[in-house]
Amino acid sequence: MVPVVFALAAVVAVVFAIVTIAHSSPVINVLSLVVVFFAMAAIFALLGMDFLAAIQIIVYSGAILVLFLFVIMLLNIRSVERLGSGRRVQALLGTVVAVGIGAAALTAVSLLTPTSGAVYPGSLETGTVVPIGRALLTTHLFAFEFITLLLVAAIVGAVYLARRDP
Amino acid sequence: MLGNLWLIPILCLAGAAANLALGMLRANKRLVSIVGVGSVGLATVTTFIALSEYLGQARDVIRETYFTWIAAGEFVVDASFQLDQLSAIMISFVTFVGFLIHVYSIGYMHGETDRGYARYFAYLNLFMFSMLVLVLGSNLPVLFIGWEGVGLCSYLLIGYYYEQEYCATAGKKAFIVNRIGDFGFLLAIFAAFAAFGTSEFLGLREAVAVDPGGVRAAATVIGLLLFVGAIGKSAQLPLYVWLPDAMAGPTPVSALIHAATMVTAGVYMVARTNFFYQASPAAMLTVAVVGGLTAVFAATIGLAQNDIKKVLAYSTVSQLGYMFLGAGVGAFIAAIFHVVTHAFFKACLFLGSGSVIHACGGEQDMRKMGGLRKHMPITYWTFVVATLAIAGIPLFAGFVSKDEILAKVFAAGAVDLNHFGSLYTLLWVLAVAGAFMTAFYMFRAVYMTFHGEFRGGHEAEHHLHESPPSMTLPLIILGALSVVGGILIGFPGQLFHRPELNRIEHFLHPVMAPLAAAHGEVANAGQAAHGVSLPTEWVLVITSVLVAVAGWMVARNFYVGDQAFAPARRLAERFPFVHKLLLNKYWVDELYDAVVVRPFFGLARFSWKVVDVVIIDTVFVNGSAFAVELTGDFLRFLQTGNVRNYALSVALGILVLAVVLW
Amino acid sequence: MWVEVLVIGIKLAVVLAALLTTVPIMVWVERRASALMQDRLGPNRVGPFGLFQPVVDAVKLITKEDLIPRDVSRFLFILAPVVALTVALSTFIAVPFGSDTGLELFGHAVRGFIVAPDLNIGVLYIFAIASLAVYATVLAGWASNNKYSLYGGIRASAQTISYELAMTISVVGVLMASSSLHLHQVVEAQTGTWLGVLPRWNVCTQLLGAITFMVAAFAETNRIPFDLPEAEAELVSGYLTEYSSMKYAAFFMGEYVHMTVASALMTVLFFGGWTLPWIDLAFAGWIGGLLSIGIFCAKVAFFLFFFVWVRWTLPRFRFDQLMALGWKVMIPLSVLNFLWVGFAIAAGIM
Amino acid sequence: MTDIPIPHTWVLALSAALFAIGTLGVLLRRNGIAIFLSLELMLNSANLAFVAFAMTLAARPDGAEAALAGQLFVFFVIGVAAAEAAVGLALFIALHRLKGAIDVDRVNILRW
Repeated sequence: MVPVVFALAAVVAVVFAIVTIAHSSPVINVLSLVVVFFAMAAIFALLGMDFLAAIQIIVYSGAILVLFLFVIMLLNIRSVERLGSGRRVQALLGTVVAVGIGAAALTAVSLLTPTSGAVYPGSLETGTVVPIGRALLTTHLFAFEFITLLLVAAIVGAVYLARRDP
Repeated sequence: MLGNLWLIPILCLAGAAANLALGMLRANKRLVSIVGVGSVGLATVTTFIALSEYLGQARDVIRETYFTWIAAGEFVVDASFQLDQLSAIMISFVTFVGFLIHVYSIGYMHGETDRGYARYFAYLNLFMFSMLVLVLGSNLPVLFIGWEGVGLCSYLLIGYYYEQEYCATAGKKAFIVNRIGDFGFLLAIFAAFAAFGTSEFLGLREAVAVDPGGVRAAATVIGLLLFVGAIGKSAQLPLYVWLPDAMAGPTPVSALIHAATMVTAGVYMVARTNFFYQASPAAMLTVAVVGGLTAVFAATIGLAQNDIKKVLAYSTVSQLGYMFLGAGVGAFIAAIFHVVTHAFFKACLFLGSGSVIHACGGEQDMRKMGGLRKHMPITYWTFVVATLAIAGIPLFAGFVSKDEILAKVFAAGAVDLNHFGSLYTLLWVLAVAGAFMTAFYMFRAVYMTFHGEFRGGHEAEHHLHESPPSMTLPLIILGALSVVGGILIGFPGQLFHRPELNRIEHFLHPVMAPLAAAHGEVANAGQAAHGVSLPTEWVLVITSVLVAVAGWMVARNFYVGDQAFAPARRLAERFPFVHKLLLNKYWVDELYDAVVVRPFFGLARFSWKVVDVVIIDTVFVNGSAFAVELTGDFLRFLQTGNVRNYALSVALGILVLAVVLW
Repeated sequence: MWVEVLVIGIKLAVVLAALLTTVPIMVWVERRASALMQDRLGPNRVGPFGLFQPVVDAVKLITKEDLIPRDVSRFLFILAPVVALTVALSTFIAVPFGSDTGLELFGHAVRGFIVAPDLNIGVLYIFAIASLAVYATVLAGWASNNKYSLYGGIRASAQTISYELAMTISVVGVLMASSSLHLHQVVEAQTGTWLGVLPRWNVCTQLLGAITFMVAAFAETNRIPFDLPEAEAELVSGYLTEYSSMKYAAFFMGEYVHMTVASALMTVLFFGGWTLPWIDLAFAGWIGGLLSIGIFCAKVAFFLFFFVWVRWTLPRFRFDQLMALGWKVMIPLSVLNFLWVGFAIAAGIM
Repeated sequence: MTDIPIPHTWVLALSAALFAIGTLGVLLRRNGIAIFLSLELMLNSANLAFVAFAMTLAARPDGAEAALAGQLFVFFVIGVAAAEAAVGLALFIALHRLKGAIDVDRVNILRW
């Protein structure tokens, strides 16, 4: 049963990913990306990483994409050009490269020997929140603090860039 | 004083440094002369104290090492001085003659500016320092230091009147020609080290003495290379051209450097490294041949010179030829003896000519002089005495030493030294001819300047006056030495069965001792002399005296009396070509100019025009710039400015990387 | 396997029924309470005390013509109300109604009427779904293709992002106290007394957290002090301008369900869920279960009334005041709160 | 230790597919927002890869700690993505003010 759910989520993710990049209306793109994130969250949950799934939804689709929507509405971008319009050569080359990268990655994956994974020990009962929380504040404390630094810098940068000159 | 020989050269150096400083401070002449002459005087005193101590004690060689100068792997050279019989003689006459010339310079350089005066004395002291280092050095590199020092000072002093163009060029010429010689000398040092692993004279001597036959090849190479250095420094054929031009310097300089000391450095060096030459007959022969040829060649040019200093210059070159001839036949002691006596009478001649020029207001052309006997009696008499000595008139210094050399050359010929007997005999004949010519042109000079009427115009005549005592005193002393020096130092006792009278022979014997195991073939002319019977020796003496007197009479006939100069003019008309040849010094300068200088400039211009301009500038410098510009243009095509292109190239990069890494 | 599904199905049906019935009641309460506060009568024609007024309203909304303006992006326009309602309703599966008294339904433990008992991320699930609520208003604002609703949408997105932050941080304090994400454990942690006299409810131990959570809850549900997205005066009811009849009703119901969820959270997190202040009831069997649900529903009702009460007393915030309050006041206070909780736990007071 | 029947190669394949689609989107779209969305997609595909490997590591006896690290990395990637989105969008606002539209082709002065 689990592989079926995974397959379903995967298909949904791929289809809506294509809609995200193909559709001409930015809002539709954002919404399809929300759906992709939902599918990814479902996959995370399937793999036993429920805290990660929750965070994925809260942070990604709950905050970042809302930010996108905010900007789209602020700039009132109704609808934009179709996929691959504008410089034809660029588009052609782009597709070739993208497909190339995809193919390369897929062949690389196909070479791997498939090994089935396992849920993080004990996460079925207590969930992965406790171990992640503890790891964040002990072994990975430096990275955790550094990310805060990064975010502050980003915020200051964003405010400065977007600010209409005083 | 024996413990620290370094005091002698350092005193002169101190004098030089002090004078340089005084020059800058524009001190007055009196102070400069005190410092200059004083320092050399002190050096002379210390030298004689050291000599007395040296003679008092038994050891032949005293070696003092001060510090390790170069320590590069096994090539270790330490700054050390060596006092043995040979260097004792050298430092004695160098300091003594040098001191006299310093005294003479006070009077002669009186007319210079304060700065020039101080500069002159500084360079002269520096020269004394270098000469003493050269002479006292116990190994080839220290000798080379002195060698270069004297070269430098000769350049500085020749170019003393640097305002005049030809003085500066003369200085330059002297220096460059010397450098050519030094090149050979350097190679010799390297060869010596390579072959024998040391550059100390004692060490080299033992290394050669151990197996003279075996090291013949190395000895020949080193001997020849050293001789190249000697040719450059002591103005032998073919590198003699700089000495006549060196007369552009002040006369005391010519006296000190270009007569007494520096030019004899070559002879000293050959004498010091006699073991190389004894070990290789070929090298000895070359020395003899070059010496003999130079002697005759320079003498012929001297015949036709009208500038008094040029005459003396060519006579110096010819006398040096004699010294090398002596060394070439193995008579190193005779060569050194001639160096000493030559220093006395040649210095006296030069100083005499200096006071003549001083009196005639700088005029050097003998045709504009004459009848100076009445005005300058002391200069006249000392000049005549020195001329008698150089011409080889019996009992005078020149006669004793030159006759010794001629005897040894004849002996070498007779005993068929190293199977080159016939060559040595030929050289003896040339030497005798040279002696005749020497006598002739020296007396010609005497008669043209001092006898007959003054040909230099009336107002010059009024200025004619005897030089001040500071100039005449050294003349008198040197004159006396020219007379007494020869007999005192090396009276030819063997002629009278009393060889011990020949003091210099015994004194220098340990240094010049022939290499013992020379397995017969290599004989030292010194030994050979015994092979020549006594009567032949007397015959030799008589012939050389007759030749000298003949030269004197011919000169008297040519230039004295009512039709003075007529016979000379007639001879000149009869052999116009020969006259022109001699007058123009065989066009040697022009020859060198054409053969060496011009092609060299051509090469320089070629390397400038072709190599530098074409190859380096256009091909490399501009070429690379062009290449950079080319690639720049190509790359600019990639910078489209379109953000998406960049994204594309990044992605392309990732793809390529993925494929490549995989 | 099918029994579990059946049990969950029944629980879902019960919860949905309860929620949907609260909406008309709330409408009535809202209209009556606001009338009383403004010293007027309010609806009293239809049925005793106007009780059937909400039914009449519902009939009105349903029968109205379902109008879709011409140059509106149709798909998004229809999607918005659907999202609003589904998101609101789906947050309830993690909320426990009563204590777990070992009741069984068809041989399967009911576990205190919580719909999804072993959802071990509990509160996080609720926040995740709540954070999607904003899409409804934003899409509505964007889809109706007119300036006012566009501005309504923009304001809504800005407001929810800022206050979502404050709400999450204030809840952290509660989770620290109960050291578990399960709301069930949260309630258990609030039994007994604190410092001797006060009930161990989180509102007592971390008052600041409770206040910030309350304010943030108002902002999340776009209720009066924070109802700028549909501010009648300026934006002609903001993102709702183009909506009518059924879609408008959906939004309306969504809003009220959000209010009930907020008040339910309020009671569970800060007011001790089904525990009474000083009395320690040992719930057992059916009666115990029902009693706990009764207490829980009483508290939720009180908060619902509190919402209505606040709505008709406080004036609306200006937008910059709203943002300033959100970032400069609420977030620092909530951080302060969970620092206090941390300190208290470390010092052993908690 | 309940193991998950999904082999990690499937997850990786999905991640590769999403990455390719994301790259396609970035290279082909002219509108800034679309480019950013596809970028987020690429980042998420990276997250997926992390999760896939974290999952396999969890299966190994000694791999628990490494699996945790895998999950943590996803957090940091999300953090970075958030920061990047913030700055990017601010950039686009400024760009919009400057050029009137977020058409990336108009940004063409980044040239030597």
